[in-house]
Amino acid sequence: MIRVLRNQAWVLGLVGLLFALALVTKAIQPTYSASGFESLARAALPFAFATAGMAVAILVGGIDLSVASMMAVASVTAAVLMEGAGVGTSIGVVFLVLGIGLAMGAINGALIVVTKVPDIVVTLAMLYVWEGVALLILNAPGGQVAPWLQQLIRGSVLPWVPNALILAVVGVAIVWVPIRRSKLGLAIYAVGSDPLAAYRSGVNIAGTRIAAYAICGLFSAMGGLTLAMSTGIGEPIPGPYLLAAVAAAVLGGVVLGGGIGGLVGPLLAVLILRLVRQDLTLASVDPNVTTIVEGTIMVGVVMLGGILALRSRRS
Amino acid sequence: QDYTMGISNTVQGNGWREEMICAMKAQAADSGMVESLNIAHRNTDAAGQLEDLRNLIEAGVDAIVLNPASPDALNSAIEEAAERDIVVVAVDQGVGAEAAYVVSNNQEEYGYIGAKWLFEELGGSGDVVYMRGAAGAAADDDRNAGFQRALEEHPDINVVHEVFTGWQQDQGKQQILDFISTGIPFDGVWTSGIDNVIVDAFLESGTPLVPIVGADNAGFVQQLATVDGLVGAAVTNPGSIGGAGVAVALDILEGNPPEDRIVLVQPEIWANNTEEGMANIEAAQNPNLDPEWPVSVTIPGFTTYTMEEIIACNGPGES
Amino acid sequence: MTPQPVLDASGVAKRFGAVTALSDAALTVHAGEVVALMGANGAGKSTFVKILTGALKRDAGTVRIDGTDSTISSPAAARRAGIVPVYQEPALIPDLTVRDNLRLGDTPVDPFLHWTRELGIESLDLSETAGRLPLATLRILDLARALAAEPKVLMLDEMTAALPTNLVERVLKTVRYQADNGIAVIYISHRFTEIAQLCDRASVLRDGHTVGDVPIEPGVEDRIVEMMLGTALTSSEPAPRGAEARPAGKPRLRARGLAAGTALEDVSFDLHPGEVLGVVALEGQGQDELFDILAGFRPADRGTLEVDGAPRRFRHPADAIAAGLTYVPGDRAHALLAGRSVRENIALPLTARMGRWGPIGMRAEAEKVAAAIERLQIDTRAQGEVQRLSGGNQQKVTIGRWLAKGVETLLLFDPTRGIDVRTKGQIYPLVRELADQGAAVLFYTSELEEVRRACDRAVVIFKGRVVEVIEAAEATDERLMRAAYGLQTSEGAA
Amino acid sequence: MSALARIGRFLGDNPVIPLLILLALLVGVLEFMRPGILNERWIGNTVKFAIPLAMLAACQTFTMYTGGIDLSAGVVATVSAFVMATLVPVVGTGPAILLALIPALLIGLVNGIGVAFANVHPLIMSLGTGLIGTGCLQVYQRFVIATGSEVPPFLTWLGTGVTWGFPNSLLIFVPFAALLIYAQSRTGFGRALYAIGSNKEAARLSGVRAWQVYLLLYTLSGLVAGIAGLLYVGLIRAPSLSLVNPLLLPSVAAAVIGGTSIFGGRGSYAGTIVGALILRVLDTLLTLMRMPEGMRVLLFGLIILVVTAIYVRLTDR
Ligand SMILES: Nc1ncnc2c1ncn2[C@@H]1O[C@H](COP(=O)(O)OP(=O)(O)OP(=O)(O)O)[C@@H](O)[C@H]1O
Ligand SMILES: Nc1ncnc2c1ncn2[C@@H]1O[C@H](COP(=O)(O)OP(=O)(O)OP(=O)(O)O)[C@@H](O)[C@H]1O
Ligand SMILES: [Mg+2]
Ligand SMILES: [Mg+2]
Repeated sequence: MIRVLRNQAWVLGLVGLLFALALVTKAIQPTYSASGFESLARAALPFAFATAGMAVAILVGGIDLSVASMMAVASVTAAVLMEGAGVGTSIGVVFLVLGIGLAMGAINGALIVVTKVPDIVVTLAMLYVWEGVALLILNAPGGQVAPWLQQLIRGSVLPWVPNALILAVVGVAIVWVPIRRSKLGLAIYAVGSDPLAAYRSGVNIAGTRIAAYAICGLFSAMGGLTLAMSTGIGEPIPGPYLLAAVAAAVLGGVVLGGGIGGLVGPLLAVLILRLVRQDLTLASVDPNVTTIVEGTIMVGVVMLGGILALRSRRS
Repeated sequence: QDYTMGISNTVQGNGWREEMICAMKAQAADSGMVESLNIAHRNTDAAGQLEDLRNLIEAGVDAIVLNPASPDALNSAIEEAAERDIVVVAVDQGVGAEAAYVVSNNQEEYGYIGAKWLFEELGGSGDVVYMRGAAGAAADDDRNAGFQRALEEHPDINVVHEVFTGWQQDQGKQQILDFISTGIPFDGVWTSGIDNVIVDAFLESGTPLVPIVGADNAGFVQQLATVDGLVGAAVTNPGSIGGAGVAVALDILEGNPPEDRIVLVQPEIWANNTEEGMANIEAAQNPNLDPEWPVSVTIPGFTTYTMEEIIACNGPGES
Repeated sequence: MTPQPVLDASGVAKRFGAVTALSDAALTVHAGEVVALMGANGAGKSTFVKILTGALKRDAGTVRIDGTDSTISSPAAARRAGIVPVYQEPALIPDLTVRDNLRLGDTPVDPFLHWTRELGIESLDLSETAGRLPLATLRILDLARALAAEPKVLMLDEMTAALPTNLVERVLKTVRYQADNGIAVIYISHRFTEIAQLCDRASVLRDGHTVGDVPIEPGVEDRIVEMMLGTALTSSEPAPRGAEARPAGKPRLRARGLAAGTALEDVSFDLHPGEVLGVVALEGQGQDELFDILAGFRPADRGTLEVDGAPRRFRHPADAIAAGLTYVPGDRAHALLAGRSVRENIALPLTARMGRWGPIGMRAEAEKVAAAIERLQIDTRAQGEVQRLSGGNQQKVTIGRWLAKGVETLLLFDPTRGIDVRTKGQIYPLVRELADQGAAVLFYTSELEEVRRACDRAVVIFKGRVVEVIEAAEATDERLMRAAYGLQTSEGAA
Repeated sequence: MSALARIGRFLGDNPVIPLLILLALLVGVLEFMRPGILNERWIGNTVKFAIPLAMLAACQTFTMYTGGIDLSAGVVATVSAFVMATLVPVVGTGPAILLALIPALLIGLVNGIGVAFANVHPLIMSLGTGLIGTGCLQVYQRFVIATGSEVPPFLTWLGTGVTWGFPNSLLIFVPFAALLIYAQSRTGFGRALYAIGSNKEAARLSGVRAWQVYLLLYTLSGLVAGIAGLLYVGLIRAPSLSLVNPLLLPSVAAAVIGGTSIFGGRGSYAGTIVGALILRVLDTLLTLMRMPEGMRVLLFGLIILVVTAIYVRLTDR
């Protein structure tokens, strides 16, 4: 029990923080309602997937700077192929786009394995490559996402349980839970923690890394799809998801360098960051100050966490 | 009347957009009808703007004035706003949603008249450098349509270099220096608003000046007035359109909507080799203004604030 | 007809860039046999094991398993073929729990637990993160994991180097028993006592090629050493000094009632300049905490420490260093800059502290480093990155860096781990020489004979307390072991 | 040892040389595509633009030695450039430059404090302080809209000027680079950086007090970024609120292409300088090609990948 608390202390801290922020929100905006939460969930959706993908890449001991670019490829592909298509076709397109995401990620991973170039350099290069691909598919915002898909992320099944939130949780869980439970999941953590020891324990290092990046690509494709679902169109220019994803993953307790962390923390961190944004708008804070506040909160939370961790280690 | 008004903008740290925000604030303050402005102003994409718009709706504003990141991506939020009787005015660029009013600079025309002036200046034939904005941006796409229209009308004009500056000064300067270095001659430059650094590059490298088309940014306008041997034209693209948007939004709230849902502000062209153009340039010139700020700080007929008010950049309740 | 060997390798060669690690290595093992693989530091033993287990690709040579040419290309394939190693470096994934580590390598849990108990680890929490376990435990878990895989050929690369004597005994007994039941064992160690006790035969590597194969019988040691080194070893180890010969004055280090955490209860001792004081303890009796306190890694919960008569409390290793205390840790993974050069590693303490941030005297540094390398005979063929050195040479670097600095008080925590006979024979006189020059040395050792070979006297720690102080001349293995097991309770401290 | 192996070893020991060869290759391709471009003017321009990038990349390189990164460098450079340019009309050139470096030092110091005392990962720390810096700059600019701005002639001379064919900015950069290359390997401070990045525990054991190193490192990083910003505004002559921000990603790229590891303990500033030059040459190469923008961006990525892949092959021992 104590060990569970120790290992999950960071996640529990995030839950507490989220709860505190919820109270703040209610204080700022007494009329805050389910619809506010619903729009929060919708806004969090692409970030959630981008962060999940980034977290997996970091867990395996790397980093994927091309997350936002892969999202752009996914979003333009979806929007272009769905324009004027029927329900059946659009379902097909969804799976096609997920497959493309998987493939893009696998290509990233394979290039890392084959070229032996460090992860950060390969994915930095692929950031440009995938952005270029997105621009070649669509050189200006356009296309059209199937209306039923746009509808999918709106509204709530129950009050305070928005569809978007369900989609995020189910989307991440469906991919990650079985993997986490399987040998592949263990292998991802093992490779991230100590690749040499993992190799000597019989882990297929190359395969594991390719798989992890493929998962990252899959999550990115999901992120790109939800991006297209919320805007209704495809945008070739990558949005601000790269640094946000790294920040949320690290805030969520994933350790850069690999092997430590999970996906629950990062997802909570995404909600926290979005809620901060929402609170700042609701409180009508001067826009220049909002940037300062966002930065301060990011630094402050991690500093506080760091200091608390140091304290607890000492005692 | 004490309205609360929301502002949404998705590019931060760019002089044009900063002027737009200041114009919105100045107009809101000057009108005396706005109790508070709720401004969401950051670097983000269309999805981020959707988030901001919904947050503004949640905050319960009476009207939203936005500079849309994309013409079609924001429709869902705009319709949600309309359902809650929130007035929505898009400035600078249009949006597809029926519910919104649009007060826009005509970007296609912007591209067209500048290019047309340049091509005519070259006597209908010659080699030009085409320095665009950011790839994948809607405004760039519109301007390109205008540019291409002018190009079709002048079949003997040849584009020797086409490049995206990303609307970044440093990138534009580096690119033009590269073009100059290649030694391939060209007769004119069309820019999408990254203009004064282009003139600088010619001067620094000692290359003879060619006709240059830019925007009405303070830096470039000053160069048009003062740099010896520079022939050029500034196409107006007022950032103060934001102030016009606020004025229109207030009119609608007061029950006087404009006749058309779409109000296009037509660009003007000020060439420094015509008397009329030079007069405009001299009148607009303001050496104290941030060089990135467009000099057309007001839009007659829409905005009511003074030069001092927009420079002070204070919204309602601020001083 | 001799039975077919389980494993038969010959002509094996391996190069790393400019370094030839193996040129012509050969090895044959039969079922039921324990073969010692011997060789000086850097001779190529670990490289050989890595090749035989598929962790490295060989450049040349043949390897036959049960008479057929082997195609093993990865550790996983080796495991499937029944060839299971325990490498020189711990192989559990530090961030995974022990249970997940087992799952990762498809190790069955029950046999594993059986073996850990057999090897002397009484209570093991499977949900503990591997990285939090002490080094000795990790080594035992590596072995238990290997045994649970039911190997045909077991290869142990210096797995006893970091173990205290009692655990070594268990390991030797277990391995012998397994061999008697038909497993073939390849055993690497620099400790002749273990070889004599366990092995049937020794195969000797020198500079990457196999120079011979000798049966283990009484008196064979000198021959093996000669084969390993190419020359006979002439050692002139100084005798320990008796109590009367030692300086009596003020102690350099005076520890009183030191306590920390649950392991270290109450340790007091005096350490004089010119003295080498041994510390003997079984695994986990508080010696780690004691050295951590002395080295400034953690403060003591209770007790006092005086250096040259002045009370001290260290908040950071830099404080300890400033007080003249120099620490050579047991786990070299904690001491070395793996990716940096031998030179930088040795020079690190010279350049480390604030106030030394300015220009480095490159000449003087080069001289000091070269002197340390010379003195310890560090094999610098792969000096660009310390991680490319052989295990023993890495260990020498951790010692060498403090030689370059010059010492007043030296804290050695099992410094000869994985170091070959010749170098050991040089390190003991070196320690003595430092002491003669006025240094005070505290010397924890897991090899009991080192008490006699290097120390003047030894304190024995049991359950966090000093239970006995023994003069080196009287420190027989038996007496030390009895004390270490807490069997004798004459109150200790000096 | 075969000749090939010897060459391989030589390249492995001097990793800058293969990078230089790759750079020369790229220049060769450029000259082949646009004969005559390899003239004094183009080289001068390329160097001029590479220098501020290389300075900003110094911030990344040195923080990466310790396993860190400085994502606030772009913002810091922008802040000092903007503050300087807007202060010149008010207080004059000298004081403006000094005042402009204060926020740079401050942001660097805050980064250092967070990393040293609260154990915050530098990536998050500097991302956060970058945001804070941006916000403060936005607030600041509201007060100076009407004061106008001016880039002092001295900085313009440094940034854009050329003397006997050499860009004047070399006057600053050559000593700067020499100092850094000297410092990284031949001072205690430089060694401490590698030591911390290579094995923090071992560094501590040897008496390195990491907090002191972090404080100095990040403060210096801020200062260098600030100076790079001043140089850049001298070159571009258009102070804006986002002037140097676009150089952030390239500065990271220059460092990693040059062989520095973000996980610490490995790299060299000489490699970074060549990395910056490679990026600039690539920029030119692609600017001069007529092709759809998507293709251009795509090629940019691919070439970076190919170059580093070849580089890794060549230096692999
Ligand atoms: N990856 C590598 N790169 C370069 N050289 C290496 C590498 N691995 C081993 N070597 C070199 O090969 C030689 C043999 O090393 P090996 O580890 O096999 O020695 P060893 O006999 O196990 O020594 P020890 O008793 O010290 O463990 C050494 O000189 C070592 O530096
Ligand atoms: N790394 C170290 N290991 C052991 N003792 C050390 C170490 N560093 C310093 N000492 C000892 O600690 C004491 C104080 O160190 P300090 O560096 O001030 O002395 P120093 O060697 O005279 O150097 P300097 O006067 O040049 O600073 C000295 O007696 C020194 O020998
Ligand atoms: Mg070895
Ligand atoms: Mg001194």
